[in-house]
Amino acid sequence: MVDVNAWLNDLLAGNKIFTPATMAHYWEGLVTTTQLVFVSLIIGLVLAVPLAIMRSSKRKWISLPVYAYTYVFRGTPLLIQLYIIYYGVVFFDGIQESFLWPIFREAFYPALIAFTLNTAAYTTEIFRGAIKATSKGEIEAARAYGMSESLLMRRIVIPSAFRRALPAYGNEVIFMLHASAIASVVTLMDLTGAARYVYSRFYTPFEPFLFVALIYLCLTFAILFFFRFLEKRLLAHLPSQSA
Amino acid sequence: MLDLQGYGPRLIEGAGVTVQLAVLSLLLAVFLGLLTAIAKMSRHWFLHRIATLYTTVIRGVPDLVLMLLLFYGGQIGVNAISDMLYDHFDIDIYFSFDAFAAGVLTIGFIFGAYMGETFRGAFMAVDNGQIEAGKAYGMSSVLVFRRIRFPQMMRHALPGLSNNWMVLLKTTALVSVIGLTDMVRVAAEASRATHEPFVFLVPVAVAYLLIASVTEWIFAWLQKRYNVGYGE
Amino acid sequence: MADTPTPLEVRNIKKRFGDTEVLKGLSLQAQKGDVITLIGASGSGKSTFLRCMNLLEQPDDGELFVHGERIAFKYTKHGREPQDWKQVVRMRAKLSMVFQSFNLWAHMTLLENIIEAPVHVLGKSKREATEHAMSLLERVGLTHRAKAYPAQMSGGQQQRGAIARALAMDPEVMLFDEPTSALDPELVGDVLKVMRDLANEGRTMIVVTHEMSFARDVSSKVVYLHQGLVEEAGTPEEVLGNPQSPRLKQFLAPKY
Amino acid sequence: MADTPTPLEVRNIKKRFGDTEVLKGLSLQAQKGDVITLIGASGSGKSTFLRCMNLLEQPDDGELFVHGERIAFKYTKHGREPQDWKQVVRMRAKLSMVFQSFNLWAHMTLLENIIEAPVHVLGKSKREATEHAMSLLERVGLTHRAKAYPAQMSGGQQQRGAIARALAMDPEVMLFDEPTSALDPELVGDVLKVMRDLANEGRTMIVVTHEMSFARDVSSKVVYLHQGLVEEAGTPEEVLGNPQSPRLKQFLAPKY
Amino acid sequence: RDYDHVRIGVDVPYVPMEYRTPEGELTGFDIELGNALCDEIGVTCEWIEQEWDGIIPGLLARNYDAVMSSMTINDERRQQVLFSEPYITMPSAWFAPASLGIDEANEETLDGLTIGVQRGTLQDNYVTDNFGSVADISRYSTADDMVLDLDAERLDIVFLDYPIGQATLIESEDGDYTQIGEQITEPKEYFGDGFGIAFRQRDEALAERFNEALATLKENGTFEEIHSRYFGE
Ligand SMILES: Nc1ncnc2c1ncn2[C@@H]1O[C@H](COP(=O)(O)OP(=O)(O)OP(=O)(O)O)[C@@H](O)[C@H]1O
Ligand SMILES: Nc1ncnc2c1ncn2[C@@H]1O[C@H](COP(=O)(O)OP(=O)(O)OP(=O)(O)O)[C@@H](O)[C@H]1O
Ligand SMILES: [Mg+2]
Ligand SMILES: [Mg+2]
Repeated sequence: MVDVNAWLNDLLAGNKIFTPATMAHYWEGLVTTTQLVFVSLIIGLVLAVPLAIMRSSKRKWISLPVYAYTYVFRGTPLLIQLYIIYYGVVFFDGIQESFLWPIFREAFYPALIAFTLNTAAYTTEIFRGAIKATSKGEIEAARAYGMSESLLMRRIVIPSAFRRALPAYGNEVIFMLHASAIASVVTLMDLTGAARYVYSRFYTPFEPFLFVALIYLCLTFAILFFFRFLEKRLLAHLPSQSA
Repeated sequence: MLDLQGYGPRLIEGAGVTVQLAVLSLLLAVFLGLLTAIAKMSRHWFLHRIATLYTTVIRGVPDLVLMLLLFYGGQIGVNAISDMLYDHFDIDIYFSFDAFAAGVLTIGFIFGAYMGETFRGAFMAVDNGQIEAGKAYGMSSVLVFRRIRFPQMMRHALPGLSNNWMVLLKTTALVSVIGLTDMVRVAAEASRATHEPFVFLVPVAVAYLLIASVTEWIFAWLQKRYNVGYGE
Repeated sequence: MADTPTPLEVRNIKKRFGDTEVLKGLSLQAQKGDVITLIGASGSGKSTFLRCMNLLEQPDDGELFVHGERIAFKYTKHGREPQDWKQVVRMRAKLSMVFQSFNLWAHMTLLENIIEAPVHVLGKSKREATEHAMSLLERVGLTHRAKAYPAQMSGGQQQRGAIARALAMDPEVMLFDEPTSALDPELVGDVLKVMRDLANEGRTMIVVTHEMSFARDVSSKVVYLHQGLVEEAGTPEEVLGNPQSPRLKQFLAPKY
Repeated sequence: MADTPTPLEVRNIKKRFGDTEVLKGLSLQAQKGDVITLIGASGSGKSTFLRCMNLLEQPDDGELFVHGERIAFKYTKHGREPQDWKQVVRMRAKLSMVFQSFNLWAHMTLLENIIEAPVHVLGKSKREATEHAMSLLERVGLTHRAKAYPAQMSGGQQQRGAIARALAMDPEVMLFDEPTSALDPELVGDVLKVMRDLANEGRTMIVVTHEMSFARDVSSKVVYLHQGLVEEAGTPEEVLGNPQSPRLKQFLAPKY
Repeated sequence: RDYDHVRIGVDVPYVPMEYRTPEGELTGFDIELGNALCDEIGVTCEWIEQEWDGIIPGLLARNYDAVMSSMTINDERRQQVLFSEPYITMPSAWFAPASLGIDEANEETLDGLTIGVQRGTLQDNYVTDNFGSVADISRYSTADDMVLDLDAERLDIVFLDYPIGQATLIESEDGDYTQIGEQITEPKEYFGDGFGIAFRQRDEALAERFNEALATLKENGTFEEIHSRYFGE
């Protein structure tokens, strides 16, 4: 163990990105980024499915509120949303005494809420587009074979919309990974936060930012690769789509 | 109310910075995007590689990180050159990017990559039959590009263009990290000073929605124009 | 067979889209084993008439009887609507439609397409439905394509698959809307052969088609629509062999 | 007419896509006034052959003469290519093609479509081109649609517009690739009538078609392709009236 | 290189050293002293705002020619930039809500607390190295963000430049804050030699002109006058 440490110290002597201390920061950053992105994407996805169905409804009073929600969250910068949720909640009287406070106290959860609401809005619109694009003929065929509207939704519209939404959703996942970089403005030590820390401590901008840029690039490729794989499995049957 | 505890005028100034920054970056991005798309479609392997590298790297890294990297790194790079000239040749050239120009360059450079993909997709969406018809009537490839591919491409590109614009507009919120005083920065500063974030952040959010709505309307109009002749 | 109720009867169906009345009062009775072909120029209302029969389009007036059961309508602010959508769903299950553009569900294999409605609408067990489906696939010559997705099949294969899907519902009446007009000329033959087999075994069918030779050889009755009205109807010999109305004569004349 | 050069001659054209040889050596000579129809099953290579004639597809072997002028080829790492693209552009202007899917330029009105190539390729003045275009539109019966965009026209109108566009180039030879097979049956007649008129006035035409009656009535020569080779060729009476090869017999037999 | 126009980078706000009035006018101790120095040297000054995170790279990148923004002189920074003589010495101090109930900051009392510091400052380095293992450290890009989070009870205690804490916490109306323990100026490896004006390494001549001007202002009482306006006696 001592040997390894000595060897590592030797190897890393004289550079400022790869000291054991900064590596710990980068690692922490990677964990935070991954958690934040992963958890918000999953909750966002779960929220988006019913929202997209509501958004596609012909009844105005169902679709309009969802539209308002997606409009606001897609129309304003995530940074503003994050500021408002992080600093803003405190101004609800009594929040510090409520059971919610442990959630809002940590920077992680306000950030998680902002990211989740944001990605849910985008995902909702992606799904809505996919639902709208369902072939009219396929819907008619389902009706002609006696399917009720809810059965039609469950068996035909949603499954085919899901598959069609996959490429766009893959993009959204990547966007979310990138958007998560702003978490560092509310004290979260995500990957970018780690780079900013190392950089403001040693005043060397190139190395830490280049290093985390590489990590982000790797993560992006991993996501791309994963979605390629999914598409291959799930979209094999669709007529080839234009990029 | 519009006074906003004395910060009103500065917020409006900040909004002006946001809009100018966004529009100029858009122009640069469209220009770079067209170049990239053309390079990517060319048979020339070198152009193709360069363009692919550009779009892949830029789209693989968060805007914020790129901005920090390009802004600080880029300037230190430029600086090294001018220092070298000064030290060795006694040539004193003074490269000074002001923050605004740097902001436009950075955002334009980032979104050029996204635009490149949008334009490429749009070029590919042009029905091959339309191009073949051009060739079949003896048009040279330049003429085909100018008269058929480009005008038809624009129609396919507009939705993507409008999307990219929305993202770009929101990305300008990040420029405060490179020292530009856009409306988000003014709002953040004001909320720190007054300890009342809502009073400033909500109006800024509304301002973004407003800009987004107006431009969305403009894009819808453009789309209608370019859709002339395409039925619905 | 004496007292089986008429599989499908429609009386005085009217339909307008906006200002134009597309169907101006059409009636038709399909007895068990009938093969009725609807012919007519483009825009004469053939598809609309067929779609009114299983209520994919709501007729503004007229009555519908499926297997002797009368479909009840009510008037709402959106116009005339079926009183009981459950009844419509039940009745649609008895009238299987085959579309011009096949409309197989793209995200399911052919086999899944065929068992989908029997399992989820009729409530059959998956095993039973699959067995039935395989026998139908054999009939239309597609056993080897059971696991294929629609996009991987030729147009002719898709249409034969769509016919198998319709058959899987054990329908009283099969409705066909130009089942071959989206196919390459080379693929038309296979589909027509399957349809002819169905006719020969006594299926009740209503077919909108441009294939005059099919109408002549296979159908028991030909109906010529013109501007939303029946202009002539009768046996193929009468209607096609000895047309009376000048418009039908012109319609049947060679194209140039 | 004694010494006018042959408008189009191709010799021993070969073409492969990947592993499969699609054209295995085809020759054809179109004299002034010839109407040659190419028939054959789907996949026999008709379209590919036609597209090789104006080099939308590069033949791997064989020679091309347009108006007596030989097209020169060279070999590059991408395969065989025309030596001089300027020559190709010049030669294409003499061979106007009418496509199955019309391919009118969607962002231009019909009139703009027609004057586009005369103005930008042949360098005619806009006024002159417009005058000529209007006379052509009258011929195909579309004067009233000059200002319409393709998407606002029916298929038959689009195809007649496309023919006018081809005529505007004053071509030596007109190439048609299944000009009616994307049309609704009702609209086929109009287009065939225009084509028959062109044939009657002595235009040189090469037509890929499935309309046997057109081939029989209008063409001076019928060529039956099978798997990339000419299986039979001759006058319509010889080829269609008295087919020799069993495959052609089968091809001409009714579909079911 | 000779300057007749000097651009100075500054991170705003950092009350009372540099901040804006609501009307947008830039003021503060650094600003007034800087302007006086420029007058003395006979150059025009331009203030350029820059967030703390990028303030040294901005200098190196020539976005401005000097930094006068409450920057403590220490060895890490000396490797990157050239400092003037220190113009003021500023101790650091711990501040916390009175309710926190500790009267000294050490490893035991800080155990499990959340400490706020400004990212990349000497306070950050000090806290990270000494208490990083027992306490949570939240890093902010400005001091005022910290105050917001103290108000919000997200932070238990902050470690700041002493006058900043005085101005923004002790003298503010909205909370009941106290200073914890003494002002801290040792060890020197963290707390350095006071605030200095930073220049690019090669601009020795410019630094020298500022040093001379500073000496003059100290002699003629101008420095004293500005100092007392912001810090009393
Ligand atoms: N949903 C609709 N809204 C408005 N008009 C319609 C609609 N559906 C059909 N029509 C009109 O009704 C008329 C009859 O259409 P229909 O599709 O029934 O004709 P068709 O005989 O099937 O023609 P085709 O042979 O071209 O399929 C046409 O004029 C058509 O334009
Ligand atoms: N670009 C291509 N790449 C690969 N194969 C091709 C290509 N174009 C045509 N083919 C193949 O070449 C063969 C001949 O095609 P072609 O389109 O010439 O036939 P065709 O006689 O025109 O048929 P159809 O009547 O269906 O139009 C077919 O097997 C086709 O799959
Ligand atoms: Mg129809
Ligand atoms: Mg073909």
